[in-house]
Amino acid sequence: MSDWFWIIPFFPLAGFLVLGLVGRRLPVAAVSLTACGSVALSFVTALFSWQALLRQPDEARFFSQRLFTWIAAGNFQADFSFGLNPLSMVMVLVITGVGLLIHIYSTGYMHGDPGYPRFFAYLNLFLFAMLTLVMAENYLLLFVGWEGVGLCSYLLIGFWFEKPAAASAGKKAFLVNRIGDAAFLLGLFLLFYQFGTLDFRGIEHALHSEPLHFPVETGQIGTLTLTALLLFVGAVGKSAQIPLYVWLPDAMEGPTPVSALIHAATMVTAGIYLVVRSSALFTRAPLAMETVAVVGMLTAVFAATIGLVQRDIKRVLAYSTVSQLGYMFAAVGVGAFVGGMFHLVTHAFFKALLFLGAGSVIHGLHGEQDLFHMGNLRKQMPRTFAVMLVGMLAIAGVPGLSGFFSKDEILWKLFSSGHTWLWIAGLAGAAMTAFYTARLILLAFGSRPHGEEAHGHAAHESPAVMVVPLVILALLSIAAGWIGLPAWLGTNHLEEFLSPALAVHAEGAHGAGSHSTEIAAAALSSGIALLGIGAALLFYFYRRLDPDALAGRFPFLYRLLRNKYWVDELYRGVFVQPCLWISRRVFWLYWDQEVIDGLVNGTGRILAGAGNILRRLQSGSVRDYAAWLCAGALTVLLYLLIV
Amino acid sequence: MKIPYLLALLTYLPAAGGILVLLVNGAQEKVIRWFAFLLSAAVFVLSLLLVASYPLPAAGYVLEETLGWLQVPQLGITHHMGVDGVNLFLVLLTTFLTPIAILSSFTAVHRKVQSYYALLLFLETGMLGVFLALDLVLFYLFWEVTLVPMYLLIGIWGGERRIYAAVKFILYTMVGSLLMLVAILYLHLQTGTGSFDLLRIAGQLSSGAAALTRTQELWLFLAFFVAFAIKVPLFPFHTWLPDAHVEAPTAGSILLAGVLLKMGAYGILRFCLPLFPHASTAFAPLISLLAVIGIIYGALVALVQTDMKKLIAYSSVSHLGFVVLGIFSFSLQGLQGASYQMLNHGISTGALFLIVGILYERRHTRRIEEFGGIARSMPHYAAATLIIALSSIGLPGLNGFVGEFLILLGSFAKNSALTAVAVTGVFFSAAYLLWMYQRVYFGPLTRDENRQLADLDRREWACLIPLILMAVWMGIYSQPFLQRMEGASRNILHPIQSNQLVAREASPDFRPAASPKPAAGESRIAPEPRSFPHE
Amino acid sequence: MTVPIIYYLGLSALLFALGSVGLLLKRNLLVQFMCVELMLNAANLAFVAFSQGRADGSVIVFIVMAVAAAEAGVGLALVVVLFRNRNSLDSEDFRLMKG
Amino acid sequence: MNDSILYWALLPEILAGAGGIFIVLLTPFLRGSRDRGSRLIPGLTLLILLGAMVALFTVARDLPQSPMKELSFSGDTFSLSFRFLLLLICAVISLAARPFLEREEIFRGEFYALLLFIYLGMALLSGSQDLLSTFVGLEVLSIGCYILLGLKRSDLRANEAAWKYFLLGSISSAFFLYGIAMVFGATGSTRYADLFALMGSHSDKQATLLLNCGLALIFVGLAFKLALVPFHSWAADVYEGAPSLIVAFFSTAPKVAAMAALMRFFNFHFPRMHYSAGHFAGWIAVASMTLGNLAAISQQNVKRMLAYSSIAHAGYMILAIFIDNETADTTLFIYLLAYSMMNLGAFLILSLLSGKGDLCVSLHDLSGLAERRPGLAALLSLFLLSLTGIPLTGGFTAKFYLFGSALKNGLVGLVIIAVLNSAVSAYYYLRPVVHMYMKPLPESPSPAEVPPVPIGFALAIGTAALAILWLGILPSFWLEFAEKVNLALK
Repeated sequence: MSDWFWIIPFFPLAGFLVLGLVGRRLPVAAVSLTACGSVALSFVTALFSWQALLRQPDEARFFSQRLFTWIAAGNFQADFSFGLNPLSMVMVLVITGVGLLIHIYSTGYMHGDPGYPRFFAYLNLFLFAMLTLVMAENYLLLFVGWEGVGLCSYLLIGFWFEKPAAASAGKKAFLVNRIGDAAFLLGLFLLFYQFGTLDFRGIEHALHSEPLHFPVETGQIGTLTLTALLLFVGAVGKSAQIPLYVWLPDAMEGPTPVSALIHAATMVTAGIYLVVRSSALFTRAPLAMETVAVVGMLTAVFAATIGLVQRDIKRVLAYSTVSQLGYMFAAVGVGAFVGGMFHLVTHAFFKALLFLGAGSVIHGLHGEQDLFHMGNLRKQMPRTFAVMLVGMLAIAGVPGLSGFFSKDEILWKLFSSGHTWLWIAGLAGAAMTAFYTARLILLAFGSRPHGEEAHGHAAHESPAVMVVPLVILALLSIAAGWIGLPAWLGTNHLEEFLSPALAVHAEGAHGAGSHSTEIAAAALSSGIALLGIGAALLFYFYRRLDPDALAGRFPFLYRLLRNKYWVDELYRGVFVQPCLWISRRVFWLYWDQEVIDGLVNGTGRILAGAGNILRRLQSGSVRDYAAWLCAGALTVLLYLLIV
Repeated sequence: MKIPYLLALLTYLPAAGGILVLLVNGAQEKVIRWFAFLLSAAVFVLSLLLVASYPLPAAGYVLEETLGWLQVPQLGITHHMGVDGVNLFLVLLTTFLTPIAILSSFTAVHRKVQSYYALLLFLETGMLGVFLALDLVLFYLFWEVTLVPMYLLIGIWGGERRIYAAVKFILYTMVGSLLMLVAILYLHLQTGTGSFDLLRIAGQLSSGAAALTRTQELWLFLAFFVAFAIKVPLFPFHTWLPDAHVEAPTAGSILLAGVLLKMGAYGILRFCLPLFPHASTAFAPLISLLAVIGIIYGALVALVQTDMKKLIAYSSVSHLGFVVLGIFSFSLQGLQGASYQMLNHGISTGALFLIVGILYERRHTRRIEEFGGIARSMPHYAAATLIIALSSIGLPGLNGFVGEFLILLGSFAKNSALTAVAVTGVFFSAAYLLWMYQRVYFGPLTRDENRQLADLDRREWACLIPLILMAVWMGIYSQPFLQRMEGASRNILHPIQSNQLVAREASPDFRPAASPKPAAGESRIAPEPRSFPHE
Repeated sequence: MTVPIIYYLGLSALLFALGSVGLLLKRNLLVQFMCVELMLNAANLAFVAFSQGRADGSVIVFIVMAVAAAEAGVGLALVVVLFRNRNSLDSEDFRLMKG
Repeated sequence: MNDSILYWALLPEILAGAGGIFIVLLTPFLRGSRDRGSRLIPGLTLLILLGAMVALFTVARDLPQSPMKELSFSGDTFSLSFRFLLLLICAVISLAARPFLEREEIFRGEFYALLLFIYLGMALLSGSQDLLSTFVGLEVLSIGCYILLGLKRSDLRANEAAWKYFLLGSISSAFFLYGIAMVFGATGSTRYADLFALMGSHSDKQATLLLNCGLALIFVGLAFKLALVPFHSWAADVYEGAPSLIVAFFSTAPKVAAMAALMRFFNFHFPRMHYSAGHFAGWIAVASMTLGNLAAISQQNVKRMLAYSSIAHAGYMILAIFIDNETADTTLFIYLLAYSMMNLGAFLILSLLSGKGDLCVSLHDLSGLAERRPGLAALLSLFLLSLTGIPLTGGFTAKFYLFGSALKNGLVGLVIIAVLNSAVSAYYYLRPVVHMYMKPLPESPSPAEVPPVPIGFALAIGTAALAILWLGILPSFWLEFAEKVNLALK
């Protein structure tokens, strides 16, 4: 298997080619089979590879396979080479596993859509790109996957391209990501000129073996810090952090399985993966690490506040995703790489679950997405309700479920590494997370107040092909936490598995702190989570508190949150519109057409005008001509006499 | 297989075909266009022999020939042609695009068919001659000769403002090239070889047997460069391009964007750098700045265009800015990237013009606002467009990325701040193309006339598929191209680098390679000294 | 006694200038024609002056006279044609072409 | 020097002169154009011209290659090449003349005789080494031209053109003559060789002054024939008014002859004039190019446009006269060859297109010509492109050679101005092309139907086109030919 592991991405690629080229002519069943089958093959191969990897001794846990040289010029070389190490293995498993479930789910969800084969073609292409991203052996190939997933995101968000909002959201996603990509590219250049290569292992090797050349840049902004920051900007774009998060909520225009797969479980975590993969670099740039942590936590809280008041079920989840990604960044920012990855994994399960559940709701309600138009779904969609409840409890951090362990580890690492403020913010964010997810469940599935007419009555439960993946994801949401138990409860298998890939550099972040403090902190965070749920219950279940009254008390705050801090409007007003205006008025109409073309045409006009003046000298009268002749002769004479 | 006088045969075969086309009975339209197409296809096959016979690794000219009876010994003009890594693929690009351009005209052109195809074939001869000529005057001859067919193509088969565009095109480019002619003559006299042979003149200059004063070199460089810069077109010499493109017929646009613009960049590579290394170095900062302005400027102006062809035309300004930036980075990566980007631009922009042409044939408008939602009525067409647009955007895995990446990588070492600005071009190129794509292809089908649009037919597929395949191939497996370009690029850089060596050694901040390169299949050439970029 | 050459030359220059000024001022075709003849003869006078005592100069003068006569023939013929066509001898009537 | 060789050298001219006289004597016995005898005249003329050409090359073998400075007429290779060019032009004209003359209803045998006489004058001009014979040559040429111009008696415009040219030409002859007188006064001789010898020995300030004035006026006389600024004023009106075929002759042959005379006088014999005169010629060149090109830009009448263009071309050519190196005469010959062929071609086609009385010669009349007469349109385009100096045409070779020679002489600034002028000229040369190819046929008034091309015209235009292409694509032959001329100098 160690020779053949590189084939993992190529199953979905084959699926894409088949579906993309002849998908329209295939029967639906064949399309579904191709789509799911290719992913299943990938997943199985990934499982075998995992086993093969586990059989290796710790220090030799990597596979690598160079397929061919992609670009080589002078001393630069980038290969098409795939590799697996524990870190990418985890990602591959998550991607293929969750991907498989979502493919299966989609066969139900997208049933009857005229673009059915196209959808699966894109989805397969996405998996290929995502697997390329995580299995790449160098930054440039990673960038191929990085852009590839962006492309698929674009295509899938705009899947229903006839909806102007969808088309526009897809474009927005692509463009906002491109801003990050530009920085990413610059980061790559810096990497190349420092290390002479873009291979992960080459760079890691250099960082380890030449500590004098590449010291830890404490208290200064050196080149390593700059590089790390540029890479991080790329990650910010892909993982929807402040200030580039704006595309993710809009991305909800895509079909819901897309939101689950791309905009929750896999693609958006690519940024985290990048930072963790570059951990050797980041640990040498403390300032960059701090930036990562602060941006991450800011985003976590910021997005959570917006999530509190959203009405669209998918938007709530979208802001939640932004927020949870923020947590992951905060974790890796303080050096808790394992913690970040842990949350990434658990988040992949429960957020996919929540999205798919939401999709099931939307599917059941024939496209209704407004929470306030829902209600009473508990009865019509009991299984959906059950699994979404699991997902909600997991994300809220109720003890015992996966979200609890992973979030708790992050909060603990924040605390133990001395980032007290970040820790407090994290707690606040956790409370809000619990609140808005509980709110979502209660609004959608709970009973309606004031006898409001809800759409619930028309709902129906989704078919088994959609429910089964939900159940599996629910089980995973419950159990996935157990791979990373905190020290006071058991063994952190994930850390053990990952540490060869992260090597030693994560150690520095392991702060002091006894088991008792750790338990206390865990208790505090679970208490906070329960508090959030409780508040939601008070608002939306027991109706002891009136959310409208609260909004009325703080009208500005409410409007601020409702309108998402007017960030989109700000960007539009400050960047987009002026840019268009300048391009049109100043560059095109003024500079190009007035100045340059004016010069060009003006030269012509001046010459023609001069010609016309000269023409007028030609009066037609022979006497004038004679005068010219004589004057000319005189001039010649004078010139020869004088000079 | 060895064919005597292969290069001359390649060059003149299309023209001979063009004359034949003029001689047949004009009423036989079908015969004419198939003849033109098959002939140009045959030329393409013939040109593949160049690659087949290309040894690896090769540094110099792998194929050189002189044609005795076409020379003018009295003036020192030789009919010297040659192929090396720099022009090999440009020749192939020409022979590759010409059949496609011809094929694309089958249904678009029904007026004066004879002259049309004859002119296209003459144009091919001119373009091939420009790329192959190794004699300054021969180069100039072909350079000027390409003007006339293109001028007529725009002027006769063009759109409404075709006359203005055609006249602007020819005058703009002629002002530049006439000054180049003076420079060619002057250089010839100064070097005193009695010959216009590029290799002899360059040899004289580099061996020190003939020397130019600094002033002379600067002026000569400028005279050459302005001619090339207009052709490229480099900001601010670019305003002829949008007009010419908008008015030109589809095939004209394909060849104009695909090949003719490359002639400028190629000229810089082939003449400016080797002949005037000092002046090139002296002007490099200014030119790089203009290139970067062009990148951003072209992209921004493209963003607000309402005519699709104009949008693509301005995008060419942006893309070619990358090429110039790469060339003036004086690094191997930059140079190879620029050479590569020329091919990419030829393929992707040529294809974009083809695509617009296909739509124009159906709707007779190119205004973006006239469309919307045509991905519904023409799904295949939309898919093909998307791939090409992505290639133009520079999506990794497609051809555009490889070139842009290498260019930026190369130029980053020389001027990281400027490169950082140039990198934003990556964002803007996505912005204008995707926005256009959104407005034309996405959204609801609002207009009735767009509802019934026919999707691609077989002939149109036949035009597009080769381009798409090339875009993918060159994006994934660039080695066959880059390997062949490397030796020649090194040769071009040699005089410049020996000129810069002094400055480079003075730089104290020099870090050695940190890690050994991973084992590679090909024999790599010893790494060049790497210096850390200075901010 | 010989008249100093400078007098001849002065006269010749005067005649030449007179001819050219006449050309500029006079509108009558015939007068214009005569002015030209004047200029030619002024030149001839200069020749005569310069060829004082030299045979070949005088020969030249005869040749020039022959040539001038030929020219006069053509010129007068042209005047006749112009007059026939336009019934005018005013040179300002012949300004069909200009610019 | 053996006298017999001298006469031998004049064999072509003797042939032409005898032929001319024969035709003159023949015509009274013929009854107008209907007469069979008069139909023979064009063929006879052509035969004479070809015979002269053969004679020219036959005698060439026995001639010394250097100028025979002591003679008034030197049949050296320099004059030989120019006489060849003159004969070529005359032959082309005589080919096309009959259909033209018949169309205009002015067919007379005297036309051909005049052609031969004018050739005589021009040949004299090209080889003359004595101011007197130069003057005679010039006058023979001029008087012949006056008659040619006045040939179309009924056309008022042609009359006006003839009168203008006659009057101004006479003035310039007067200047020329006065110049000769002054030179004669200063040196006591009219022979170039003597002048040259005397100039070196002169320390007399007055004489030098006189000499300089004389030279200046001689220059004026020749510059008038070349229509150099400021002696250009006749050109536009005459070109416009005269019948196209006459203009075709008129814009080429006399210029060739006058250029040859200028070359011989100023370049061969007065190289020391170079400095100040060269400077002055520079100004004149710049003025001619610029005025010619600028004034041509907005012309609607194609003939008039070409008139200004020929002023500009004279400006380029004058550079060659003042090139102080061994390529000067080669350059001049190549340029004149190209210039006369493309001008001949352009005017001949215009003559065909413009119909009887030369009425349709505006740009508008050319609109859509490519639809009606693709062949004529293509040929006219060829000539216009050649005038522009687009490669693969003779115009390019000529300009290339000229600019190269001028640069060799260090005239960088002048060459740059010339080149920029060429760019400007491209604009107006392309305008007829635009009209022919890019504009639709005018709806009303419907354009005059162009009759089928008479064979004579076809041959004449074909000759010109062939020469242009030959010179443009494979110039070696002509360069070699012209460089043999070169030996005459050294």
